[in-house]
Amino acid sequence: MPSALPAASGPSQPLVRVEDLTVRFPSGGGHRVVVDGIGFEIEAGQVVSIVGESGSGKSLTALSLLKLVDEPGEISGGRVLFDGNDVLTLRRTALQRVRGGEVGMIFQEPMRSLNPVFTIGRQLIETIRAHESVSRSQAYERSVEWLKRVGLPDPDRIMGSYPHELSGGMLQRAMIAVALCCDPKLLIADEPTTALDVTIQAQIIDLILDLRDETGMAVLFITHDLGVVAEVADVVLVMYDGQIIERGDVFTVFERPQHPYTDALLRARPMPGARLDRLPIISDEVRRMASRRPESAGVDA
Amino acid sequence: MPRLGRRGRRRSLWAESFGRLIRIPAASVSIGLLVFMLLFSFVGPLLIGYTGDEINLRIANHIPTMDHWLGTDAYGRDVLTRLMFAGRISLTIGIASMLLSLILGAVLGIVAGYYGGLVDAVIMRAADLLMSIPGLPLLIVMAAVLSELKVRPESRIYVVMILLSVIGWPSLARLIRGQVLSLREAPYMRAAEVLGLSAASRQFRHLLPNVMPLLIVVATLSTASGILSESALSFLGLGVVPPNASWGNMISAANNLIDFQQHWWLWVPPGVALLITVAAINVLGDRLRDVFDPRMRK
Amino acid sequence: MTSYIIKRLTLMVLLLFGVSILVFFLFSLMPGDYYSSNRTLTPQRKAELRALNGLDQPVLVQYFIWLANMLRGQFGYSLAYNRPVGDLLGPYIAHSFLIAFTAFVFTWAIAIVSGVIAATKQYSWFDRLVTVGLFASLSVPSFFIGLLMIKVFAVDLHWLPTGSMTDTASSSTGFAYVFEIARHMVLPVAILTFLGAGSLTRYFRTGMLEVLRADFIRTARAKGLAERSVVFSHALRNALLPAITLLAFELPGLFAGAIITEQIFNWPGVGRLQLESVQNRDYAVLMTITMLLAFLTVLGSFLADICYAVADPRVRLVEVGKRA
Amino acid sequence: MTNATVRSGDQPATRNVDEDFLVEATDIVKVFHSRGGGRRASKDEVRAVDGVSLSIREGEMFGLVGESGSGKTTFGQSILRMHEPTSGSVRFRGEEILGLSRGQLRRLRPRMQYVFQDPFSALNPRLSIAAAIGEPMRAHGLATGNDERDRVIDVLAQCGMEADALDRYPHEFSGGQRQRIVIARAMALRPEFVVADEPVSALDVSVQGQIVNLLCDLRDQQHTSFLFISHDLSVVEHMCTAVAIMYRGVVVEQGTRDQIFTDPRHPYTQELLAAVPIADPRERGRRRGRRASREWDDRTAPRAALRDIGDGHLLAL
Amino acid sequence: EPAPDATQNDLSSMKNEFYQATDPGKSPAGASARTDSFVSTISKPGGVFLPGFYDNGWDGNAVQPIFASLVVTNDAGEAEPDLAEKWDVSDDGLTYTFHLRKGLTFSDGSPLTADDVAFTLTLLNDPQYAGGVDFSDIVIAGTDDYRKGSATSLSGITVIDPTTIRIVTEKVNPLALRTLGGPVISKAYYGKGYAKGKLDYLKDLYGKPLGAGPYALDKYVEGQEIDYVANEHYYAGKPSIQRVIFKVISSDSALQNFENGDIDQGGFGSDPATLTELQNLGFANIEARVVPDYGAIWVNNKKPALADTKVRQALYYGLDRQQIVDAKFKGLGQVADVFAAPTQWSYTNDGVTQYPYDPDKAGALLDEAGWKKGSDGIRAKDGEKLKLSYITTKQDDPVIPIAKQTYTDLGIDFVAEVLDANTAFERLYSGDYDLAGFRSNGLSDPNDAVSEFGTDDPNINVTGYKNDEVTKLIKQGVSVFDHDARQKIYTELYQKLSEDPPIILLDYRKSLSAWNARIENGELFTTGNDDAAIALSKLKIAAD
Ligand SMILES: Nc1ncnc2c1ncn2[C@@H]1O[C@H](COP(=O)(O)OP(=O)(O)OP(=O)(O)O)[C@@H](O)[C@H]1O
Ligand SMILES: Nc1ncnc2c1ncn2[C@@H]1O[C@H](COP(=O)(O)OP(=O)(O)OP(=O)(O)O)[C@@H](O)[C@H]1O
Ligand SMILES: [Mg+2]
Ligand SMILES: [Mg+2]
Repeated sequence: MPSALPAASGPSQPLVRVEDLTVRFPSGGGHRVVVDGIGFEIEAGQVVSIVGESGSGKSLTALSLLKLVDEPGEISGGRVLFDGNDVLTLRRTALQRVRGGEVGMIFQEPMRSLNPVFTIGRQLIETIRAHESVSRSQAYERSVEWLKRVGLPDPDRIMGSYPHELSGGMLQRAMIAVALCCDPKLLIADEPTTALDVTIQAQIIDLILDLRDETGMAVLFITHDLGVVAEVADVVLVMYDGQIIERGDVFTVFERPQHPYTDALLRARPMPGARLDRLPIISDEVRRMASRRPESAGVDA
Repeated sequence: MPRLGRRGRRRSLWAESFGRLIRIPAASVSIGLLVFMLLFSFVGPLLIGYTGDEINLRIANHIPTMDHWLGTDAYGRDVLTRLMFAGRISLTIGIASMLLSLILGAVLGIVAGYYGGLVDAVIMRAADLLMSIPGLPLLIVMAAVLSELKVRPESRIYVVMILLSVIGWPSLARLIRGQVLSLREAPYMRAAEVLGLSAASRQFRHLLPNVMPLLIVVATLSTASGILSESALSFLGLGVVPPNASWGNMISAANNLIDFQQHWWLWVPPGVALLITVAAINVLGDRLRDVFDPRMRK
Repeated sequence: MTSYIIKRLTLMVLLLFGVSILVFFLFSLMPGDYYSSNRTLTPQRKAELRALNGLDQPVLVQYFIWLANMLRGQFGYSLAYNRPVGDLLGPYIAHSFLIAFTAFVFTWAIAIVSGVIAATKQYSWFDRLVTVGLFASLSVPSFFIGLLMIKVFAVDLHWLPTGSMTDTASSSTGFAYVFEIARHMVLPVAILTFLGAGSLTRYFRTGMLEVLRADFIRTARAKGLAERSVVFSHALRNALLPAITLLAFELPGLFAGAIITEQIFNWPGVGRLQLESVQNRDYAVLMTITMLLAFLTVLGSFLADICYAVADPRVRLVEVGKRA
Repeated sequence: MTNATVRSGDQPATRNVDEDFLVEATDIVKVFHSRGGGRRASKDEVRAVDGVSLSIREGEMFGLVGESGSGKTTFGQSILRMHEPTSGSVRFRGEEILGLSRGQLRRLRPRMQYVFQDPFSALNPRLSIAAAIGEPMRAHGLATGNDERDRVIDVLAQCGMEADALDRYPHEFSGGQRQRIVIARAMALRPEFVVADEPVSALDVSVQGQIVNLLCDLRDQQHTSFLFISHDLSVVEHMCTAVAIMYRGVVVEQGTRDQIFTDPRHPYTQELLAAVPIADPRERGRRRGRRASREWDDRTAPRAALRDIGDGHLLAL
Repeated sequence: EPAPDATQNDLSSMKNEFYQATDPGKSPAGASARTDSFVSTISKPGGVFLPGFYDNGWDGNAVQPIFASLVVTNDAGEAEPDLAEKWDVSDDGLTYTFHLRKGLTFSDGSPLTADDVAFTLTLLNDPQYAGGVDFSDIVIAGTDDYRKGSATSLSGITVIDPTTIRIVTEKVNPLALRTLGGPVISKAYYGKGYAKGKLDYLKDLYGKPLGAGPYALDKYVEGQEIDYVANEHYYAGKPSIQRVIFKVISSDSALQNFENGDIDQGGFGSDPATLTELQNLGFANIEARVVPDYGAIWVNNKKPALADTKVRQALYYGLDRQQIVDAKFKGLGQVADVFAAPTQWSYTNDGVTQYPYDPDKAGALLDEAGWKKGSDGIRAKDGEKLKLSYITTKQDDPVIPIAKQTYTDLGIDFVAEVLDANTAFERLYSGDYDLAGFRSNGLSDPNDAVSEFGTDDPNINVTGYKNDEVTKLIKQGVSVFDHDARQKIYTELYQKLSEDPPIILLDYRKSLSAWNARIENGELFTTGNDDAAIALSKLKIAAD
């Protein structure tokens, strides 16, 4: 596979370097490989966006970066170098420092990802206090500040609310606040704006880009919204069936896609104002071309 | 391409779970042990030369010999034989009373927790009422009534165990209801409602599997306590009537320091039998829980 | 919420009233009365005594007399102890509470910690050890363990006293007195803890196993929280919800006394008193203890419901019954 | 590769008051009593939906767009009586459903479906996909024990899922896969009316297209009506012939697709349309810095009533 | 006529047996450290420390050290002097005169006179009195007048001088001496505020006893122990041991408490294994004492089948009683043959019919009585099956397995039921039983063991047994006072009772008492014996 990663300007050591990452699940007597030996790099201050087919392994890739793949899944191979250290072999305390502190993570399904019996406030405050020694009230102030920054009205109410009392979009923003509140060096955002209306989406993206500009935060941005990709990404990775089938800087990928799948994907994007009879979909033929084992995708024992 | 054909076998969670269960070594060992205990109790006596009733005071409290593998008791009766006969009663009582109270408790608990409101209030206040009635006087009255009705002493234990399960459901029901109270608020329960599923299906196909883990714990614990509490009933004449034996009253017959220290064969065998049964049920329950939990699938 | 509480409290009073009727009549169905097993009394004397103590009245009359007294705060007069029940029970209940509560604290502490560890390390050696402990506590009657412990720790090793609450003819005061009682509490508390912790551990372990696989646990880890706080704060808090019910069950137990343990260790608790009162048909004592426990049972279930609503924000208390 | 044809013009969207509506929701209000933890221990009252009326015709796809937290989900759930609205009225084929008993409601259920915004929570963790989809079908006589599996495979396939999903459990899927399962579950019942709460938000554009096409087919072939809640304005524009914009618990603008997309009147609608991202990297930075100011939103002033500004174009300003 | 072939029952083993401590030096440190106190056990005291007013039998034990009586009864059932030096009974057996020792005082130093005795008896006959002392078979003259009329005192009581009191009764009763000569309480202390029909004030004094016994109450720790201190005013001199403690101990752990030195003395049941255990301790003086009672199976003579003497005899022959006794006491018991304890003065099995285990004879008797074996092996008569239920209060009652076996062989459908004590008694009193296993009360007078069979009152004679000769002899037994005359009557009575047995006598037993060898004279003391207080006053702690 051609390494289309542009040699972005800057130091030689990237912030994140993923090598040969493989994730698999036991299945039937064997295994089902859902992330298949992928590798990529993220430089400080860079926004890398992963797009791709639903179920192609984007979320698992994101989880792997923080060694968060749950049983019975396992990261069966590869390395995740963060600042030169392999996250997958870090000791527990070091790992805890990385998680939440140096790397913030926004989960795809905010409703399930927040503890139902704790208030939003408590979940924010404990995150801050886990990484910085600040007083409870300082943490409270900062939490309120963050809720405001993610565009939540009435942050005081939100602080005291339980997850089930908030709307999907509000939770998503709360989740974003949790991820950002410790000024991470890397933000892993798994579909962070799906539940937001476009005005707030724009605001969140602004926020992320501002942080990137101010602090040099790097971002791994997973999304289906090609509009958002076009807007934020420096580098785009296209995944299909556990593999990265195309990578390149955002202009190249959008304008001269190499892989037929990428091409089809771009063509399928709905355009504002275009009222089609049917929305375009990607043909089976193209899918087969993207698939790992065109004939028998699936279990390998 | 669909890998499982259209005509693929339709496997319920139950069937599939059982299939996986017997493939776990610990679980199959437990099942084996339970089967062994059943055979031991129900078939064993047919193979052994004693009836367990022969009194022979000359060999009373005798240490195990070739003739009496587990020694003899205070009347010179063969402990092994009595252990087998006792097993019939104890296993029946333990397992039957566990099932009965489990079913009652689960159904009432789920119904109360699910519907809430009046249904909940009625069931739960009834539970409070039942839990407030002191056990011992109730048993004494029961004993008097049963003997008034001329129910034969041998069958009283079964009547009593049924009655005890019937009045013993409140604690389990309350436990289950507590869980249901939060589970019923889960969006998937609302989904079940929007899908127009019947209340019974929502309660027993959707909620029940989610309270399964709790039920399994309760089942394990109540089998053991069922077997042991039978011996506590004995002194009111509600238990197994002597000279018949049960594990519980074999254990508690050795209730003094001397028997405890010097005649270990009187209480160790029934203790071990009970332990094996309880342990097997427990391990089985544990694995069953794992198997029933899709997230534990390996 | 307030209206709910008021409703429940009213119901509670009615329920206790119902319990009292039920229990009173249940007791009246028990064959025999206080005097029937006394073989030293002549029949005439028995009849005289029954009349003196109102035992010859119809049950209904007896009940209303009892109720009237109860409402005036008089619990009746113990025939066996020849004393007002109120005076009699106080110290016994206090003694029972002392060991029951101490054991309760240990039981829960041990059960929570070991349940949590057993769940986080499912099928580890620790988990298996805890499981074996459970089997032991389920399969061995308390009198066995009691006698064994006395034998080992009191008779053979002389570390601890054989029983009772204080040393014989003790006259210690102040700190020495407290220490003396504490020493006497060790064995009974250890046994109660042993008997209780096993099954309780099981509940926590199961609850934790459920919760530990939830997505929000992953979030907590992703936030970089220490494993301890992930487990003991995020997971445990959710796993503890069913424990509220268990806790409610404990409430009457704290005051009821443990009959066998108290007997073996000669602990002057209410458990033995209760058993005696049943055997003696000492109705005033029996009724008082029963009603006290009934009150605590009902109170426990009420508190549990309130706690549920407080502990689990998803549970709706007030709206119960208004569901579509 | 792509098979799209541009459809010209628009259907006439004049709303005739006399017309029969499939669903008529009038003045729906939902107030939540939040318990409020944390510092502000006061008991908050949240007016999540504050008097919303919408009517949906048979075979119509009605788009509901709005600010996050504006009460779209709450409204959608209210009209299906998934919780009791505080006040208001909902008529389904002329029948008031807020007064129905549980039994009557249950009989109505398969005809009105709901697609959850959060698919994971909406799936019972202990039911396999086959059971989750098959059981309701069986319960409503749409499948029998024998062909249940086939039926389930069919509906899954319509949503782009393969048959190997059948015996797996919800946690074993990706977010988008779960979303499709939830859609399949609702569609399997052949409902007449569906509230679809952001049904395609987690799907890649291709699968999204597939689902959207499926929904449009259902509308066209089975005359299924939809209340389509979404943030994706392109999709709404593509699918919906009528659109309502919600803001803080009320509808602020409502009209035909053309009225909303070509002639937005409410400042919020205008902000929304301006903020739609464009999938072209050359346009990046367009939205940057243009924060939603919401200056026009005077929270102290009484809120304007919705009025007709011509051709059924409703506006609250 | 007694059965000629009956072997006489040999009761030579039914004697108290003493086992000397082998190594008193092994006495546990805890015990040896107590140089001025003696610790015994008590089960469940109730805290009512006033004789005649407690209801709880254990309180009876608890008041013994505190209150001395006029007369006490010894093991053989004979009266011995305590506060009363001597006493006379008039020839008609109705008038009792007690002569008190000189210079008696209560433990607070106040004098004890005949007035106090009179006060005690008056109190016990008060119309409000609800205690357990029963005068209905004695009736002090003037009781009725006092209770129901206007009399201000009992006319039958006359204080002759401070040390002499005469009491006239209305019924002849050899047992009256025990009742009349019971514990004496102080008029000065307990009589303050006494008015006829008003006893409530006494409740305040239940916990503050004052008596003339060897010890005075020091403190009572509810549910834990009762502490006594020596009474320096005791008539026989201040007891040697300064403090006596009755510790609340359940029988389950008594042995361990003794081993550990927490108690100096206790009763340990009737198991030879316990005896061995005690002997192994080395420091224990042990006595196996014959208990003055008997175990028996009560038989409901009112049931048609059991009304037949032959059937009752058959049940006797058909039961292997030796086996039951062996199983129960393992050598510390003996098959009973007479309605008296072997230690009682009236005991004799002269001419008494013995019922050795003889299933053939039992079968023959049943055949004779018309109960023939049916095809199912169960005997029947007139279509009625011979089914006998047996009620007992003990789960481990050895009668159950043994009777089940031997009676089943005999063709009886034997069904056992275990009941709680009150239920069992209720069944007994209501006549709803066939056979019932009980023990007799502790026996002191020979009449105690037989009186119930001489009356028609179903509340007393629960067996419904009726035999005119027996009734006559029982009446005679209590109408004379002379030992020899009574002995003759009882000998004949025992013979008659054995020929037409009302119930099935099972066993006599011994029970183990052990005391730390550092306690001298420990053999004298048995908790609950009538003379326990006197015994306590004689105990000494051996100097090392
Ligand atoms: N616990 C599990 N057991 C088995 N398979 C799993 C499990 N979790 C995820 N998978 C599979 O792994 C694959 C990748 O999942 P992942 O969640 O990474 O997809 P995704 O790219 O994030 O998709 P989406 O865009 O829909 O969220 C999917 O095919 C899914 O079915
Ligand atoms: N159970 C509840 N208790 C208290 N407040 C609630 C509850 N459910 C929703 N709310 C509040 O109601 C308002 C509307 O929520 P709703 O879920 O309807 O918004 P939404 O329009 O669907 O938003 P989104 O697009 O983010 O999903 C929010 O402010 C939310 O906090
Ligand atoms: Mg994903
Ligand atoms: Mg929503």
